[in-house]
Amino acid sequence: MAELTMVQAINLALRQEMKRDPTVVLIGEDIGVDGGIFRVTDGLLKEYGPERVMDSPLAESGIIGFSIGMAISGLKPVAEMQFSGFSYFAFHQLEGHAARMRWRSQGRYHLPMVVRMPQGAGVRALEHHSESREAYYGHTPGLKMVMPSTPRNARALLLSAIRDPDPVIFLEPTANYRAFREEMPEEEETIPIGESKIVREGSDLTMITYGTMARRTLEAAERLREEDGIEAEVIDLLTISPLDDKKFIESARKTGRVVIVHEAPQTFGPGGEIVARLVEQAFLHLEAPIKRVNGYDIIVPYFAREQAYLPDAERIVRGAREVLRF
Amino acid sequence: MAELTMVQAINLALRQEMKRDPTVVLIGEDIGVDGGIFRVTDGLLKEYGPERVMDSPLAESGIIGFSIGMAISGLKPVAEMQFSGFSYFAFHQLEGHAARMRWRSQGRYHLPMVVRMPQGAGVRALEHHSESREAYYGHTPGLKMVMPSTPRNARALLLSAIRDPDPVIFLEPTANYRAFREEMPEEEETIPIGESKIVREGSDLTMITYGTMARRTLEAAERLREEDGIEAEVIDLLTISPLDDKKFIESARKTGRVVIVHEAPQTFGPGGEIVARLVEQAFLHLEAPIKRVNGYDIIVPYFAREQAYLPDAERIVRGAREVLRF
Amino acid sequence: MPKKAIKIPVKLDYLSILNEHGKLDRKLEPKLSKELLRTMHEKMLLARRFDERMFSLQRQGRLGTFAPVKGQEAAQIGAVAALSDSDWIVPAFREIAAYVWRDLPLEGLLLYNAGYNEGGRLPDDAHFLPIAIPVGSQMLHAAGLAYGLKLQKKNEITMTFFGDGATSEGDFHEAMNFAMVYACPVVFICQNNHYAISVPRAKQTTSRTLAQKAFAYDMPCMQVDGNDVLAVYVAAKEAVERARTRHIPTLIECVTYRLSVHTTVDDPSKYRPQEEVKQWEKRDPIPRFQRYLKSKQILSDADVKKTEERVEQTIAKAVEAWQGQMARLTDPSVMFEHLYAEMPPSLQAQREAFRKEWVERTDEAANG
Amino acid sequence: MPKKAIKIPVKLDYLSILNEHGKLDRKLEPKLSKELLRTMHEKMLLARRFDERMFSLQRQGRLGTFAPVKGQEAAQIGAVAALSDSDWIVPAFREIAAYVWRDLPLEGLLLYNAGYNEGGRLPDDAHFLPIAIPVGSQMLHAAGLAYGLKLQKKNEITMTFFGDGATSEGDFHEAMNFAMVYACPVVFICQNNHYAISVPRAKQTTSRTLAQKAFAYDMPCMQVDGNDVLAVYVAAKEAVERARTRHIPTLIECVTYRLSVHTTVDDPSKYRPQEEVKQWEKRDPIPRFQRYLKSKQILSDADVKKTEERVEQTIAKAVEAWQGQMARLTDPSVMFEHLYAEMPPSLQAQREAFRKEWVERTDEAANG
Ligand SMILES: Cc1ncc(C[n+]2csc(CCOP(=O)(O)OP(=O)(O)O)c2C)c(N)n1
Ligand SMILES: Cc1ncc(C[n+]2csc(CCOP(=O)(O)OP(=O)(O)O)c2C)c(N)n1
Ligand SMILES: [Mg+2]
Ligand SMILES: [Mg+2]
Repeated sequence: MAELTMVQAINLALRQEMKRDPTVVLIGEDIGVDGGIFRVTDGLLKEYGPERVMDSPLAESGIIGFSIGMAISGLKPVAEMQFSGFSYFAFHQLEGHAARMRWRSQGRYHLPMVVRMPQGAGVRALEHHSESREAYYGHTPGLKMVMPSTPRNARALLLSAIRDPDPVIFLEPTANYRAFREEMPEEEETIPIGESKIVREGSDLTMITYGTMARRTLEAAERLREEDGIEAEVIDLLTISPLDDKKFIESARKTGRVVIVHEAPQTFGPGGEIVARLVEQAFLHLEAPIKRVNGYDIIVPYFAREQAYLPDAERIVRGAREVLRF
Repeated sequence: MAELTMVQAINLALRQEMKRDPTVVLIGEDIGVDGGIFRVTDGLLKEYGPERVMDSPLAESGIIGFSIGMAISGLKPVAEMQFSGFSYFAFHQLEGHAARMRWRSQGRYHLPMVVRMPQGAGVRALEHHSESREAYYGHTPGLKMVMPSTPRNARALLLSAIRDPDPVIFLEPTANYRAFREEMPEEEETIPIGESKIVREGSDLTMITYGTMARRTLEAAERLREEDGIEAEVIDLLTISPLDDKKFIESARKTGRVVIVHEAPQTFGPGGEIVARLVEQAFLHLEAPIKRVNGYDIIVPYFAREQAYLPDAERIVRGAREVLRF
Repeated sequence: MPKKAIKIPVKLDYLSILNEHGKLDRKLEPKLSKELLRTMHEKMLLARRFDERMFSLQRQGRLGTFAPVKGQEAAQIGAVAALSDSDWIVPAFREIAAYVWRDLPLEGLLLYNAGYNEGGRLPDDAHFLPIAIPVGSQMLHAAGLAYGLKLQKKNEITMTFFGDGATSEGDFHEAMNFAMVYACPVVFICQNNHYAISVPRAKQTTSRTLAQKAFAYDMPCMQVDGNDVLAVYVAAKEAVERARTRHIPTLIECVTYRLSVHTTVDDPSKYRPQEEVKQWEKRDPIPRFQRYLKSKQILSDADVKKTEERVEQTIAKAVEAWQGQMARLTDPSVMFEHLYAEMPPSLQAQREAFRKEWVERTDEAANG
Repeated sequence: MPKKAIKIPVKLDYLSILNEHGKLDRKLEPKLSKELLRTMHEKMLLARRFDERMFSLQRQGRLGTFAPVKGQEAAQIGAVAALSDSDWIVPAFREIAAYVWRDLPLEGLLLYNAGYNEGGRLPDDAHFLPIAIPVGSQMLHAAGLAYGLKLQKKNEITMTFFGDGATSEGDFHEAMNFAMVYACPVVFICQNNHYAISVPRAKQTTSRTLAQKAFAYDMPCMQVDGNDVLAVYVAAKEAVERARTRHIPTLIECVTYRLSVHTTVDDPSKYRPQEEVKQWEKRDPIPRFQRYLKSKQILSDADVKKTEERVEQTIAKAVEAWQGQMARLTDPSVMFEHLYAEMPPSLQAQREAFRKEWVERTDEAANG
């Protein structure tokens, strides 16, 4: 098939899965006539009609609560929060019901639903459009959460998410929406939820990351090879919850040195959990303190300074060198 | 003064501060006529009238959003969420506005408001009444968060929280509401927000905890002394955000062995951050993996099994011994 | 072009058929079969007695906190009696009468109220959603479920219950709006029992009625005497038909009263006069309905007695079954289950650690 | 006792004074001073021209995303002109006209739209809350602020702006209810500009009007021609007085139209016909108001020209001031500020680390 952007890849996954499975329905603000403010759902209304591609009233709790009901009826809703920063209007539905329906009913009901949320900084957007607070959802038992980093794994993860019998938060890194293209295989692919991936092999350093930061980390890894002669192993988590700790622990045991890269703020952020798992399971192999290269404990500044906020290859390289020098 | 329970101590703090400062107002469901479902605000309506002790409609977002407005007007609202499990109805107001008003207005407005929330398991309550998800708020830049463990520090922290110029989440461990009493000094006391406290000195092991778990950890420390001849240093965080890492890092450098105890679920939970800070700042002093004794990655089971969920002295002792044996 | 009135076709009726003095409006009296009337009576009684039993079990410390239904039996039974068996009930947390209407296992509710998650498991064909404690939040599920049923061409509708307090939540508003926007076959039953814990209806909102909140969506609405099971039935029936045949939702406000505590940890003497409760006891829906049934020779005193006995037996059997179930529920490690279809590895590891600890501790306790 | 209608005293008027054809209703025409009318005109024009300038700056890549006000100037100016200077304005994100009404620094808005947080800082006496992007969420602030002002016996009221889409959010409902329950001196101005991004008003909610959503709270309400600045003024004035003297809130629906894009990243051709826009261009509030002023000899063609020139100068000065400010804003480490009154130690440490890195990188870049 052609080379696609992530927006196109997600659109393709939705289109193909809606065709394959008539119970898949979409709901969200501006997803129909407008095709989504990022055009992710472009053309789907025309193809599947307003009963399955539902432009919704402006109400996030409504979207999620309604989707929960639809999921109970036997549909597979894919709900869109226009930005993850507005998903907090629905936080009580996500924490209080989406995460709990299977548990509360002891298996009688389950919710095969996906909640898509664009997230992260880097596209010169307005306030509330740039934060990365995936830790909120990661810390919510009953939810799963994935975050693709490329067009191809976005498509594959979305298929897995839609087919998963439980609610999956599907985070879409807006900075990667159109940043690059990737060859898309004709046949459909899935990626098992709960499995991370080694995207670069190496034995000197372990770099753990996901989402937008995956590319920047790979860039940093290349620089480390060129400039320092260091071979870093880069692990793209892909799934944030449930967290696949096997691969990064194994890698850390091998390299003894670890850098964690994410764009979310540091304190009580995702990196802490990864550090804790490493300390619990690779303690004796650690040759240096684990370095967290991540967002600061602030709200993402307006766009003139968002790149100052975001870890970039240079900042990651510096973090890595700290670990390597130790 | 008399020996008071935590409920009485919080009531006292509210009463005295409302007297001292006419701009303090209370708002929440059932806080007026009923005196709060835990009786925390008992008698305050009578003393200060319905304009300052406001029984509210049943709407958490309303309570927080309205409080934000009141705070801008020059009042100091102390809002109650009937349980922290229902505060998620207001999560968008807390994350989207309470945490941001000072920042968004670049200092023009600030929100001297407190959001009180009973939280945690241990009182045989219904679903949604027992979770500990303080990490959500801890990971939200712009908010502060404290959690007392005893009647006396509850009173002191609440005074500090009300006087703080910024929004403070005040978590009240329901399991400690009436579990024990403490002598209350006549004169008012405050505890600086952002300062933890060494509540037991020791040089063999560092135990870091807060809230309900503080007492259980102290109990465990006593058992370790009696049964193992181990002197544990116990640190009660008191403030969760901003996190005071000085004391526990210093302690860990001394003992080399650390146990973290909290009741929140483990994954992406508060413990991870503490581990990360220790690894960053006390790496060479660590003689054993840091042990997290905490809630499991599940929703707190209904009350017949909530004690199985909760860390107790025995579970903490076992965790400590793992660290000590390493 | 000048200032002119806009005609918004609002319409709000109050319906009462059998009033508190036993007076019947024959024109409005629904023509129900004796069998249905007897079943409605028996279920109301079962709800009342089961509620009382749970209350005393709670006072004995054998059950935890729960929300008694006492006084609201007509509002619930009248409403659900208008449904077909395959229609869906989406409750809040006080729908004990709706629960018994559907012959759901009483021992399940006992188990739930005794603090065991297993009590939340309902039979597969129940079409009854689990108890929803976050106030107002379940109405959206009812709307979405109704839409899904419609889309899949099932001839089923949904009916959801909530209180006066729930109408203040934003979710109420969103659910009403979504239900209309997507033409969902759903019936909204607001049980206005005059209190949200301690907050009286008058302080909850300034509107004269709760029913009129439907005006905001041009949704049909009605206010009924919620202690008059016939009126509730008639209003619900109309709404059910409207939902089923025309996909139009309805808001029904049942004016009723909570005769008991909010929950078993509540002390109503803090916030309402005993005198008020006394007034409402005179409007108790059960004696009122019994008088009606007797006057129509559908129920004799002997029938009532027999019904009471049957109800007593049903409850006794349930209590026994519940005790048996409790005795078997000794493994707390089940708390790790039902979070996901498949337990993730790290959760499995936590469960293993828990089990190991549990066994060791049990052994240690046994050995001294 | 039987089925009987409940009288809910709902009342909803539509107000139009100066219609799109320039026809004036003299009975309803407000008696405003020439000075006020000229100021209203000048501010409307300033809003329009400033909006246009920002649009072109955005298209040049010098500003980021923003939400143009074009077409809604009358709805905003008519409303805020009814306020006293010390009253509080609680905007959403499209209130450019309300902003210019208060003589707030245009360079601040430019700075904000250029992605600098410093643009969010308004003068201390502004009584104008910051831009609120989360839809519907700011109305609660307006209600609470109004209550606080009342409690502290200030004679100030609040006025909050929001769109048609915002009425779907639960927060809208909660704000309306709280405002009534606590008798807050607040005026709710709903600018129904027919779209919430791409979603047309008719799909947002099924109610015939948005104003009638006030019926749910027995709150006074009115629908006005939002492109008729006189009608908006009259409606707002009445509401302001009601708020100030009787502490009764009002919901005013201004029926208007967004003539431009939703925001500068929006492409309206996806969802609305150009024909519709054309229709609404004929109802443009500014020419309409100008015709009125000219017919009353309050404004001559020469005055219009002079006003345009003044407006142009004001904007030019603001652009210059903004450029100067931008040139001075070179230190990104300010992003660590204003989270708290006092910066916590760990945040200080992060700032230090950032600064160190920044200096090193700047040096390295300078050195090659
Ligand atoms: C979102 C939320 N907030 C608060 C509570 C605590 N609470 C439980 S029941 C209740 C009152 C409910 O009143 P109403 O809706 O009238 O129902 P009723 O209890 O009278 O049946 C409250 C405040 C809750 N369960 N959920
Ligand atoms: C809670 C929330 N959800 C979604 C958005 C994204 N968004 C920004 S403006 C807008 C439409 C707002 O429509 P309306 O209330 O009619 O105001 P208008 O833009 O027409 O002025 C949406 C969906 C948001 N800012 N906040
Ligand atoms: Mg009630
Ligand atoms: Mg609009």
